[in-house]
Amino acid sequence: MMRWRLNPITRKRLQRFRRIRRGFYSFAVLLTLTVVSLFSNFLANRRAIVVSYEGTLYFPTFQYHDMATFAQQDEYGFDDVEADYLSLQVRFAADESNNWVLMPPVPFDPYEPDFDYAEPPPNAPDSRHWFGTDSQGRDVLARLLYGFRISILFAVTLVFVGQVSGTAIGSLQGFIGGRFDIYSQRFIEVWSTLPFLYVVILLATFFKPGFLLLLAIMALFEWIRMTYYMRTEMYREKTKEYCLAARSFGASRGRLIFRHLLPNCLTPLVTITPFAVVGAISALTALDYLGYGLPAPTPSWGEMIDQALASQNRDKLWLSIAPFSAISITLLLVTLIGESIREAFDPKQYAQYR
Amino acid sequence: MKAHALVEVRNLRKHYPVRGGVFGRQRDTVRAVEDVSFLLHAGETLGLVGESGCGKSTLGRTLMRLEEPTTGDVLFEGRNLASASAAELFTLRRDVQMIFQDPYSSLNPRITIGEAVREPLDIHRLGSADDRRARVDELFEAVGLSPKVQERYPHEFSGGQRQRVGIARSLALRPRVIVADEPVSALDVSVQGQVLNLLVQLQRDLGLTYLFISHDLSVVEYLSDRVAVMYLGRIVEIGRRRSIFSAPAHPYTRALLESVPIADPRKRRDRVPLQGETPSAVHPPSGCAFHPRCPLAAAVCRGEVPALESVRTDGDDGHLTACHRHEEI
Amino acid sequence: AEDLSAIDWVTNHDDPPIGDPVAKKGGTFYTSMTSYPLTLRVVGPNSNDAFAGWKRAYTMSFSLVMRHPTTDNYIPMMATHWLVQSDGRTIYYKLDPDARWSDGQPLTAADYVHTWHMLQSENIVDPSFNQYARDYYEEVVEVEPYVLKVVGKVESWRPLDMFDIWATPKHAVTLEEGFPERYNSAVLPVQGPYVLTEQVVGQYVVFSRLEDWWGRDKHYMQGMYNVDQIHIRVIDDNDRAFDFFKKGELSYYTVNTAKKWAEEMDFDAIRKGWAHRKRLFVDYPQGVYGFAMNLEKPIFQNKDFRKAVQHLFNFDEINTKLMSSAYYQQVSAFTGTEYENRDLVPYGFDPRKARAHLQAAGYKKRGDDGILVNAEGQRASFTLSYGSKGLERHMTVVKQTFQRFGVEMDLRLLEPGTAFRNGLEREYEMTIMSRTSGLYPSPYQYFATELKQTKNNNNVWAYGTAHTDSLIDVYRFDTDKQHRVAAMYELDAIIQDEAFYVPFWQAPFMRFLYVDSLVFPASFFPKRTQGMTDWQVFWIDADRDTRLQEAMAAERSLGEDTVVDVDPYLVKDRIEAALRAAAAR
Amino acid sequence: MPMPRSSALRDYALRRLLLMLPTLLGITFLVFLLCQFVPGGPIDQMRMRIAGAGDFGETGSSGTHRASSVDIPETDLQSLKRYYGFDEPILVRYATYLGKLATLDLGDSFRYTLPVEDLIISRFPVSVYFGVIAFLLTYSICIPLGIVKALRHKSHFDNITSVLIFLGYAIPGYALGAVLLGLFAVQHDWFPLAGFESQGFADLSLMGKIGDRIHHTALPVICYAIHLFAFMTILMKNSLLENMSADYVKTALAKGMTWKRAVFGHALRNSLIPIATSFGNNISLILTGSLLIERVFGIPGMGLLFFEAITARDYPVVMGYIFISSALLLLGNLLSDLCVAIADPRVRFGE
Amino acid sequence: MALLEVEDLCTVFHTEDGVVHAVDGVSFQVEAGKILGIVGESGCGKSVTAMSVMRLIPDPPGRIESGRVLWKGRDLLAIDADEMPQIRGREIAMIFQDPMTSLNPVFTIGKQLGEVLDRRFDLRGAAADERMVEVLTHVGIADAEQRLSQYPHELSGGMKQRIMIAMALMCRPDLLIADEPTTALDVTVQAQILHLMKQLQQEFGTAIVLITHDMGVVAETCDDVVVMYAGKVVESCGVFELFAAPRHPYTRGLLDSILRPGRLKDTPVPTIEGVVPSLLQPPAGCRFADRCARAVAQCHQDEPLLATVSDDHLVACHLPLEVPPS
Ligand SMILES: Nc1ncnc2c1ncn2[C@@H]1O[C@H](COP(=O)(O)OP(=O)(O)OP(=O)(O)O)[C@@H](O)[C@H]1O
Ligand SMILES: Nc1ncnc2c1ncn2[C@@H]1O[C@H](COP(=O)(O)OP(=O)(O)OP(=O)(O)O)[C@@H](O)[C@H]1O
Ligand SMILES: [Mg+2]
Ligand SMILES: [Mg+2]
Repeated sequence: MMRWRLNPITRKRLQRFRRIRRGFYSFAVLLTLTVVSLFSNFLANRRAIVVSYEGTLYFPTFQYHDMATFAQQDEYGFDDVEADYLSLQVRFAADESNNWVLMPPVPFDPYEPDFDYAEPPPNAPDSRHWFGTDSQGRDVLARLLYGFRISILFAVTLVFVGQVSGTAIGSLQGFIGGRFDIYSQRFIEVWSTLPFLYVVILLATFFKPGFLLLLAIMALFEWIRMTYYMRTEMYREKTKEYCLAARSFGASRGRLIFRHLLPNCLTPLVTITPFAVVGAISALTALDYLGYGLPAPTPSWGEMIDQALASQNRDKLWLSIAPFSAISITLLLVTLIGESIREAFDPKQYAQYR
Repeated sequence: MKAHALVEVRNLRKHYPVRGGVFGRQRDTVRAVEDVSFLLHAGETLGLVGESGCGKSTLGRTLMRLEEPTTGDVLFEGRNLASASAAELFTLRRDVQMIFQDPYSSLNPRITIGEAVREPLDIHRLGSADDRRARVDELFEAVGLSPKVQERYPHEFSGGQRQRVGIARSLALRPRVIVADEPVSALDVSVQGQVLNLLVQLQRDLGLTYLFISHDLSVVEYLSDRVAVMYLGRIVEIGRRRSIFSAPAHPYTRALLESVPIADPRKRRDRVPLQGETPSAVHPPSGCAFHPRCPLAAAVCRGEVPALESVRTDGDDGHLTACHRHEEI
Repeated sequence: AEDLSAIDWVTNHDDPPIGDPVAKKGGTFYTSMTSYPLTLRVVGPNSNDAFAGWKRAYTMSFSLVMRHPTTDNYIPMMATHWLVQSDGRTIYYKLDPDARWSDGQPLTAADYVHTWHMLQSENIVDPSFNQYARDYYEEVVEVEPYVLKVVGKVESWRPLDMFDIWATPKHAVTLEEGFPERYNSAVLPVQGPYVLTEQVVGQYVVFSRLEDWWGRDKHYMQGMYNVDQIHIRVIDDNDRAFDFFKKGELSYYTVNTAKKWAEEMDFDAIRKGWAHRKRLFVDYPQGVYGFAMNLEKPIFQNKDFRKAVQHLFNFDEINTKLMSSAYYQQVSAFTGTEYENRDLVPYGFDPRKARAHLQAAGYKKRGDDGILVNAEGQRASFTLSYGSKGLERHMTVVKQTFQRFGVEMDLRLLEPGTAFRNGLEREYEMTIMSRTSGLYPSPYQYFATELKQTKNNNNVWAYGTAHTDSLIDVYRFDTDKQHRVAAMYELDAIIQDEAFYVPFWQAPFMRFLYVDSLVFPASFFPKRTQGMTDWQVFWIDADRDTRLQEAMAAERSLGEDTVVDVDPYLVKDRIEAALRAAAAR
Repeated sequence: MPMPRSSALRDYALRRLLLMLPTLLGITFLVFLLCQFVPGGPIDQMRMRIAGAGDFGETGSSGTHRASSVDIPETDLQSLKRYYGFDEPILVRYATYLGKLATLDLGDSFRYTLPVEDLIISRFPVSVYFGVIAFLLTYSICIPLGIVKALRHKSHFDNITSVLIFLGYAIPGYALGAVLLGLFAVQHDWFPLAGFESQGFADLSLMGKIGDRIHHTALPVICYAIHLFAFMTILMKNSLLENMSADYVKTALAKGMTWKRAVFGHALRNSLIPIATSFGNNISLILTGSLLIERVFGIPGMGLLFFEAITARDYPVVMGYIFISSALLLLGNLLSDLCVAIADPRVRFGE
Repeated sequence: MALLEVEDLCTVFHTEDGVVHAVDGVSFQVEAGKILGIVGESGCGKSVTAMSVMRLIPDPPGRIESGRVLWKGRDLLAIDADEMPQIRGREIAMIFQDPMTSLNPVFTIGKQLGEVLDRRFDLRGAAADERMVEVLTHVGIADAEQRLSQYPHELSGGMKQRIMIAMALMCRPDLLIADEPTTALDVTVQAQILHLMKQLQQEFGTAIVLITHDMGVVAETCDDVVVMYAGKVVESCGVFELFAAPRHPYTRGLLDSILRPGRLKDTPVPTIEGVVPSLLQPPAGCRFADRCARAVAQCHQDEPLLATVSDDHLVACHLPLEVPPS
């Protein structure tokens, strides 16, 4: 028996969502991709996943091993530089020892340039770089993958922070109402008109830009939308009789909000969240594209689009196909999920009287 | 039945502002409850009838202090609900509880009915967890529901059953007074009877005092010891049930009684119904609010608001009416 | 009034004309710029924007005397004759009596004095010119209507360069308050051959040639200023401008990246010979361009660490892999000038030496993340702040190389203005420094000890010793060129040894595309050319134009022009020889 | 008696207009304050130009002729500050700014030394042009499409267009713009690369002019519209569907109206109300331009003006833009509320 | 021949939880000029029956599965959809249960009423206005002229219901179906409306189907009564007979539950215990069997059919009640 029971309303909605196939499959695909991307380090990395050397197992994914560890040397005779696992693999294969190397499917990380081509980068896809390399010779697939991880993590965190604070603020507005509502509405009106880009630029000059800073700045604006919905929802819900009933036996405000009102106001939260994710991913990509996003050399889709749009790269189709389809597909998936969630949570049978 | 007043409502008013104009200043007021006073004796049922929008629910809620009264007092055993502090109010709530009209919306759809009934106990921290569980079981049995259904959610029940849950919940704190705001109006006749019987039985067993709000005269007649008739925010007539139903002193009460269809085709009558509708509470007619619809309206009715006066016709104690011309009826 | 009879006027009519005397007049030249002119003024706020080049070249700021861009000799321009007094700071100029403003008014010495007043005026809201007027000029005097005396503040060994001034139409320009606004977009009488005739805000401007320009037939002006109209279109993005060129909507296009040059030049119009591409080697100093290390920051106070950084900068890899081997490494801080120490040997990419230096600097051990740490546990890590997104490509590669050898370089892209300011304020660890230069270097502003004490100056690295100061003073004030050269060579060597400046690459050439109807002299541009606006020596050949139009209409090929590199001044050979020599050492 | 509706409407509009003032005040003050903290302002930029450092790229510094020696001395700095109005305390300056604003004087651009109004006026028509066309296009396609989709709910047509619409929703407009440009303007010479009109626009015949405009407008407008497009179509469809199943449609049918008349005569009007709600918001968004699309297509519109102003720290333009755009936004909201109020007699103006 | 004959009407709703058999084999007849009452508990299928007759079942989720609706001999369910507008609003008019949402909120009363006149009588302009004022006054609306330019939300519920009635009246239909026209209204207003309907029947000879759950209303207004329970007709007869001698236990229970004047709370109200069965999976046999004190095994197995027990008195019960001695 499950200890934590889902409310039947919620359960029904989830079942309904499962039945809407395009949404459910999109969700499954996106979830898989997200989970997979969390393991990007094992999927696309120039560090090996496992090395078995002289009877010892090494897991270099998160650990720096120098060449000395594996009796390697680079062309300068250095053995304290990072081990070159690809050539290690070749060596082990050749010397028929018991040593072996397990490389990730994509043996490149998103940073290291690969200049081993006669032609200068970007180089077209081949068996070495399945999606080709970008204009710095970096593996496009690896960048795409890590870019996806960053986009999704960024969007999800941002939306989470935004939705939670938006819900809290909007709920309070709706619940307390009166003066508080009026003044906070004014404030929100003012705040929402602030030019977002401007604040990004401003704060980036004072703080070292990075994932968290960008997240913080965007979160300053992300909460606003949710307050609109929560506010109206609360206004409506708080006049319902069950709320009145709770008050009639002395329920505290906290109890009213958290136990009674919020669970009944969550439909907008759930239905809007996917679209907020779409917005967050687009915004991050656009910022990266404009050059105000995550600092180089962070793998990001916006940066990839920027590269693809450069005139000298226009004929290098792999540079544009990868990020364009990645972003379009991701956004399409999220949009489909969002549509389906909306349908599941707010089912409307559109009757016709024909 | 001679009882002292358990609840005394004195000059209760509830006005809602209507805003408008360029600066959103208050332009008008809805006088939802206007200068209402009455006594509620221990163990009795006071029926409150009146047409839609006349302020019955507002009166109930204001009395419960679910709405802040504009002016007036509500004394419960001498303690004033209308001006009680938050802490006082909290304790007072144990004595005065409410049953709501709509069995569908008065239960939180996301909370099992067991939890719903236990919630007042949790809030007031009455007894241990086991005590509370036992009490909830007891309550379920008291309202004729199997304690086994506690794990279910409101939507799994019929309207009548839900209303029982609502009643069980309002009994949880062992209140002395229950304000019942149209508890059976949303129910079918066949179910309505079940709930009414339950209310009667509970009153008998627990010595409850009811303020029973309804627009259905037959229900009020069945249940009440005394009846108050409201019209446009004011009580226009109040008295013992028998004298109200047999000898209504206010033309509005009469019209109401006349209008009720009688479930017997043999008693068909061709009535000329009361004309017009309840006027707006924002702009009530001058004088007696009923005068535009009143067949007996005279000049004085247009000019002066009639006060509640004792009806002396049959010497019944406490039968009051607010009509300038009640003596002529 | 001074007695001028004693003056032994100097002039020079012996050098060849700058342009090609066979050039024909006529036609419209279409080109682009990235932003719409901020102002038409030549002084005051924003007067130094991208449009300034056009303004100076075509309309205003014609110098009194100029250096012949190929021979480097002084030649007359607004002044027909001149004389430098022996004090090295007083110069007499005899103005050309033919000179006219475009409104017909004569151009006299008073107009120069007016400029001097203008430069001094606070109302122009241009501190740099105010300062320039203060620092450079003692006085500017109208001796006679056509004789001007300019007295510089200090003695100079090149007074004609230093104490040059241009004319401002006195009859049209007043200097009271509100100057910047009043003249912001006022079309004033000009001394040059073109007047601005059309401007559509945000979209384009058109210059039209004055048919009866007073200077038209002067010896040195032959073959210059040929096209009737110059149509400058605002195209904010260089890549887009390239597309416009490909579509035949521009006459001329400057190719600014090696990648484009290497990869995108094979388009239809080139193949069909409707347009041509040229890489013209020219000889103009490159300025300061490279990594600057802030000597105030602990990490760069260690000279060995700085040298390690020098050795880890893999110029060749970047050049070959990212820039199609288009550039040459700079070594000197004064590259391209006479004072460049050509004996310097570049550090060159050498991990072994880098490692030795890192060890010497105390960075001996690799940390868990592979970055070196010293005994105190400090990581070999610093932040590079830079202001150009265009360089991101290169810097990410540099970063990876550094990382491989245990040095972490964090990248921080800032906005150009912020990056620049942080540089001046020395609020950075490492930055990318980029400054233009004149024909002569100005070591004082970069390396004077005096400037170390204050911020907000070009001594961004906070370098300077008593010895280098003395070397700088020799350069500034010694009239003996030998001494100056020797001092500067020493300074150059010291700077290299101190290793706080990692010079980048030099591009001693112009890469451009032009349509077939545009004709250039045999050597294209003069030797001392920085940009297309410098010398208006091209012309439009009407016959070629018709031919081109017909060919384009008929999709007919005119035959591809396969000559791409032109090196009339043998610059390429010189540089490559020098590099070979350095490599040999 | 309740107030007559028209005067209630007027009062409401007036009240909302008055309420805009404190909001605008708040916005301008906030932005004004922000402007104080951003480094890289006009003085910094002047220094940068003086030092001959430009936006440098691969080949180093973009050539400027005059590279002067050291930095600006303190006294000159003061006069510069005075010129740019940085010498007074912020509140005083804000008050001055407001004073000027009251006379609709937005100040002078630092960069262009032109009145900000002029700059905005020069850019606004461009944004308005694209915006209005995109707007009209969106509405003129979305409404009929939404109607058809609603009438043929769950048909193949409906499903296929839905997929297309979601795809359109998912593709960022600027990215699409770049692809379209690459395909149709660079690879194939079907559309012009950028700009507003061809070089010889003035010499074209009227038809030629119109053709030229359409030619220049088509691609950007598609990108402007695409995102909105999905949103509006779905909105229209759902709202019509909802109204088609409303009780009053049943009443209309019971009255003996044909289904078509019931839908077009009754349901449609109601379903346009939410469209009207979105109207104001959309209109201000579109009129103030979309930076990214303007950037991709090189359209000299408001979005680009703002972006340039931000990067160039041209505070007066930033302030002016924000003032105008937020005023437009607020007006737009008011407008849509009024539209709704006119379209929907139920709306009351109590709160 | 009866004016309207409904035969074996079945209407279902396809919901997420399954198929709701809202109306399951309902048959009844309406005689010209008579008032037929349909009573039953909430959710027993009264409205769906009425809407099926009008062919106004919301689809999805609803669907008329089978049955015939013979209107003057023609099966309305079989005719072309395009022909329905000829019948609706001309021959059969309907007043819906909820007057609040049944009027289009964005059009004035005048416009919505005018549409009827326009369609039905080609009447427009001043003539139409005149007619509308006349009808409105007739249904007891004061200041009729003013009301024409008002919007639905400006009117009270009773007023709106009267507008709906006026609309139906203007059609001069042969049959008026009124779906709980008074439920949302106060007793005083209810009395007005019922009065009006009777007048209508008397003046124009309009047949009326009056749907209600209030036995008082039935007793006061109707000629014949159909009692429905859980999607089925359980009893159908004349109103006097129904009140005097109900034959179905459910009807009996219903009548007993009515609070009659003078009943005191000392005596409990007779009630029908139990709840209405779910229409998703209606029980086999008699649907009332679970709540019926008289139920025997057969009741739980065989479905009782509607059968004549006496003149015009039909009951669906295996063990109908005896006629009490009068
Ligand atoms: N929150 C409120 N704001 C403004 N007016 C209100 C508010 N609540 C009630 N009213 C008005 O007060 C009057 C009385 O309302 P109330 O709900 O008390 O009537 P009621 O007698 O309970 O009616 P019903 O039988 O319909 O429940 C009505 O005119 C109503 O519109
Ligand atoms: N649109 C619908 N979707 C799903 N089920 C419906 C719908 N309309 C009606 N039903 C179902 O059909 C059954 C009969 O409904 P109907 O409205 O006819 O009841 P009713 O007798 O009119 O009740 P009331 O007295 O409450 O109006 C109900 O059980 C209801 O759940
Ligand atoms: Mg009420
Ligand atoms: Mg119904």
